[in-house]
Amino acid sequence: MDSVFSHTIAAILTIGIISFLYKDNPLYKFCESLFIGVSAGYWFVQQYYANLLPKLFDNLGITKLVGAENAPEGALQALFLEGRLDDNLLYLIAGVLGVMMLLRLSPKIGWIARWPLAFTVGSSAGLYFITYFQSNAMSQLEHTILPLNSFNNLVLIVGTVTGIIYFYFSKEHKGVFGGAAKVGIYFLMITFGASFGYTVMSRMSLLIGRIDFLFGTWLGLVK
Amino acid sequence: MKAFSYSFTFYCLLGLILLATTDGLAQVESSDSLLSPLLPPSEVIAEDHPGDAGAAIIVRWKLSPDEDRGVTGYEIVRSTSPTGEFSSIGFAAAGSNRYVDANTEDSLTYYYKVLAIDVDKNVSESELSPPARSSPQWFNFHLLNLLIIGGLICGAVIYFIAHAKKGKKLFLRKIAGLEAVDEAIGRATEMGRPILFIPGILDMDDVQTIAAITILGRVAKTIAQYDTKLNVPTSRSIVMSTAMETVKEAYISAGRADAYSDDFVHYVTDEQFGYVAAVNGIMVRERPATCFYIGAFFAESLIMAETGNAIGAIQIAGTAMPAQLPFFVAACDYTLIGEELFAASAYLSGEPKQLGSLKGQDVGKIIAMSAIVIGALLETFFAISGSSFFGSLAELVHKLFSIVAS
Amino acid sequence: MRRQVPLLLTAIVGFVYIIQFFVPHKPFNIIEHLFTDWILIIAACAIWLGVLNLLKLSSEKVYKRAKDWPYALVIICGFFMITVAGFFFSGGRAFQESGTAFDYIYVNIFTPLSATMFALLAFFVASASYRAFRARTFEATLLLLAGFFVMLGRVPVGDLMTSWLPQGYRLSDLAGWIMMVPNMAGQRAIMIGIALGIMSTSLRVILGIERTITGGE
Amino acid sequence: MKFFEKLMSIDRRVIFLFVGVALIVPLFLDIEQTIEITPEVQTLYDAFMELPPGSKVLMAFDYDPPSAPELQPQAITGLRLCFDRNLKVIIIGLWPMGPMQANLALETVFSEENYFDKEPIYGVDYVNLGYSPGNELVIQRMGSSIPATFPRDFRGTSIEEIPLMRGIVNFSNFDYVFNLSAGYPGTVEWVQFAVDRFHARMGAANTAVQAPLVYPYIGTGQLTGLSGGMKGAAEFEKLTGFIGKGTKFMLSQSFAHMIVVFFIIIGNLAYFVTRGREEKKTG
Repeated sequence: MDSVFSHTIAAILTIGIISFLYKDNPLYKFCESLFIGVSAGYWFVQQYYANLLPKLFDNLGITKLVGAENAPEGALQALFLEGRLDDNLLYLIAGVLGVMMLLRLSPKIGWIARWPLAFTVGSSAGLYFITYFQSNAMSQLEHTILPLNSFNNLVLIVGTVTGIIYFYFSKEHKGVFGGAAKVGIYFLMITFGASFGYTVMSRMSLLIGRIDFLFGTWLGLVK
Repeated sequence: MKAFSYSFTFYCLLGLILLATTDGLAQVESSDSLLSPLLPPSEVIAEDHPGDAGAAIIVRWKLSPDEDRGVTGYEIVRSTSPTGEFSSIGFAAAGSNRYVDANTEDSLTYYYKVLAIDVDKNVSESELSPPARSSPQWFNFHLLNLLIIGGLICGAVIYFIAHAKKGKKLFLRKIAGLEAVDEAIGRATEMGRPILFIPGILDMDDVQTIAAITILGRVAKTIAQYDTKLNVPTSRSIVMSTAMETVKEAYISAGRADAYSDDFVHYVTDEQFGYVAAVNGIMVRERPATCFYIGAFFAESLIMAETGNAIGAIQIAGTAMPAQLPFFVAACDYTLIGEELFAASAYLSGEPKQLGSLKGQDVGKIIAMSAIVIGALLETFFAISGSSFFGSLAELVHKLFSIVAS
Repeated sequence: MRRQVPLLLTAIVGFVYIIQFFVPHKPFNIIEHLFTDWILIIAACAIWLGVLNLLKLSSEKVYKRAKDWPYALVIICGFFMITVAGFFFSGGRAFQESGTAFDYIYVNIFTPLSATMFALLAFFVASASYRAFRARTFEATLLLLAGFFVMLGRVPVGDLMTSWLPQGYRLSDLAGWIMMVPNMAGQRAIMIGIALGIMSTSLRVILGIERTITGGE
Repeated sequence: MKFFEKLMSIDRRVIFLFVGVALIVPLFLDIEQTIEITPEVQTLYDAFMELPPGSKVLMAFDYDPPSAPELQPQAITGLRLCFDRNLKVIIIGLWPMGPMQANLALETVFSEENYFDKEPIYGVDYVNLGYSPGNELVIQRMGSSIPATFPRDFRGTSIEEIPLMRGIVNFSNFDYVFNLSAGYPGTVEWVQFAVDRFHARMGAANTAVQAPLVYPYIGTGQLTGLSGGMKGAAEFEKLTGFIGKGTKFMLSQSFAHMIVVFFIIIGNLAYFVTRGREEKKTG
């Protein structure tokens, strides 16, 4: 009985979302709002248990401090009970940054939220600088250095080089250079067409899963 | 004793010939491993693993000569004294001649032995390795080529920024999507409909989102000059907070602080498809005249772009997600492709310093193109002539761009 | 304080990140792990901002009886339903295990909604290809042909149609070639461009030239 | 000619309707399809059939619900084939949702009428060791010690208390590895580590998107067989004789695919016809 009930809920929600294809309607609006509320709550709970609790509260020992059972010893216990500076004490900085972020709610000192923001932006700039340089630029380059002894290699090298020329900003796309950039666009178009065509089939299988749920799991019409 | 072993070998050989002339190839192997003892790996060397933070020793050895005759793998054992008790630390598969012991203490000296093991669980032990100690290094020399090339590109960017500061005029080609921004904003104003700006679905720790918010700042500055409503739903809290701040600054600097409202930017949900459901709802209900999709997108790209298309909005997209570009190109009016997304904020700012950095990027492209062309030519000469001179030059180019760490 | 500190912080953190890549020695070896954790903690705190914003806008709608206010009420109810279930009725840290109230909502409400939203792509992919795959210009024709051949080459019909050709020259082989050669070339150009764009953007941010986000105009 | 002009600006809901019908109707049809068996699925099936009863098969479930339509039928067929042939199954997952998909597949297998010699018993004939984080590093760790990598099963039982796991140390104790993969980590990593380093014998089922990436491994013999996408699922079902959803789904998918191709063709047709007319008007 229970599974019939829960399957029926899931089925109504499934139909509600699909109904958007025809036009906006109250059932879709209901599903949309429920989805927003539930998913915002889902990530809210997730963030607490996946990040705040283990990374901040456990590492610092706040969980233990508030008297939770089976909680691990943290950096605060190490500092005050054993007089030892634990590496995890560094997480205190993260806690401070987190609180600064929340201070944005205060109109007076809301500007301090820029500090944790600057930290986030700075570290992602540094991280992306390195990772994209390494795995996008360098490794792609190295794999394109091939002997021109086959038609395929020739196409690959011409395509890559003209494609890069298309992205060149500081020279007008005229003459030979413009012609090369044009060839680059042609390669990009083939790329877009091919990857589009490539995904069509897998997108269809997503829907098959939902249809199977409606007609098979829920209604039991498809065995 | 000697006579015995000679005759033993003789019989073995005889047996082998007999077996080989019949059909029992598999039997050859087993009888072979039965008769001659398994030979151990040799020349075991242990040394500090280079370019790391310490706590790792790399062990190398020469494969057992019996490698092809049923060796299934190697067991690595270590001890802190040459005469002490050796304990197993791990296995390496047959055919491999190195093992990284990533669990050492820098203060201790270690000795290693490598044991070959065969199908029948016979074990044969190598000689002792010389003593080894792990230590941390201040530079990872495997990454020297990255430092050099990265340094070159950075240097070019910084040089052209400084160059542009002096007021040198720079030519920049047109980007169709950016030329259309003003027109798109103007159209929304004429029609009296809002403008929708979607800054992608990733958080501020993605550079695409950083670029998206920067572009939002520039676009908002233009929008502020008209009385058009801006709607920025976000899927991350930090993005919401940053976007609010940025839009506010834009309105203030455009002298329209009065027209700004905190409701322009709002949070929806972190969930990818929940966010799309909401954006779709906003589109069909508010009917924005212009939609911007700028930032990092995944599968939701097409759901939004198709809905936007159905309501007849002008759509300008920009992303560096290669898998989503085809969908934006197919469904939107203008698409900033990959690098164009990152160039867009510099273009829109119009500041010489920012534009200078684009010229620096182009130097990176010249490096990339010449590396491909020169490397390919060297490879070709090598393939045609077989000359080791070209071969080693080509290998050098490969090494220069290789990222394979130890 | 307001403008300078964030700019300085961005620069320092950015440089430290780049240095740690090349320098394996202490203390740089722990930085990547540590900073990643810190960002996660900041984001976990920040979600309060977003959630409060969502609840504020929704309750304002309900309070003012604005258009479609009942749906705003659904948002609020949905949010509290799953958070109360997650924090108080699902056994603390084990909240995601099957059989908990949180898991029940996840399986029966969250999953069908997100899976169906994802599945809408099947329809949109069809309508988008109807419009986009038209031989309007030479470029559009290339897009069309590449897409068309790859699509056909991936279903048995494609090979059936070309079964008169020798093996190795059928539609699936053509599709494979398009994917492996011209498509790969285009992808590489895009990826190399993106890498340069990201490097330059990162550098502008770290050097404080692009300060829209960190320091205002 | 009016007809073509209308076609040009067709309401997209018409297209939606066609796609929906193309996907739904085949599920109710009992069309006898001629499914030609490709060599890579045949060799996959043969590899299972060559295993003597009692052999141990490691099944790695590396996918999540969105890829389930393509991979679940293959998982079900694989499990059914193993139980039918009295092979022992050890399940793991490199994706968090993988082991849950495995449980769903087991449920399906047991809920239907089977003609197994004996009902498979948990812990004796099959076991689910659950998910372990670490991507390809998990495979590497398994190469040196499986009990250390998976100390407990999905239910929290210590591995020492599970009869089936007794004596299993590393890949040499498995007779076959069957990987169901939808991306990273997946078949590529399994080949690189389990096959190349630890010499496991392995076959795989992949999503249609993923399959071309692993095709090269069949030529070299690193993979003994591969079943890709819905089509692979249908072939695998045909070979084993357990006709399940893969066959039905495959029909649906082909229909929808053909509808898209059909619309592209008439779209272009309409475009050329109407363009031709416009040119005449101006000229």
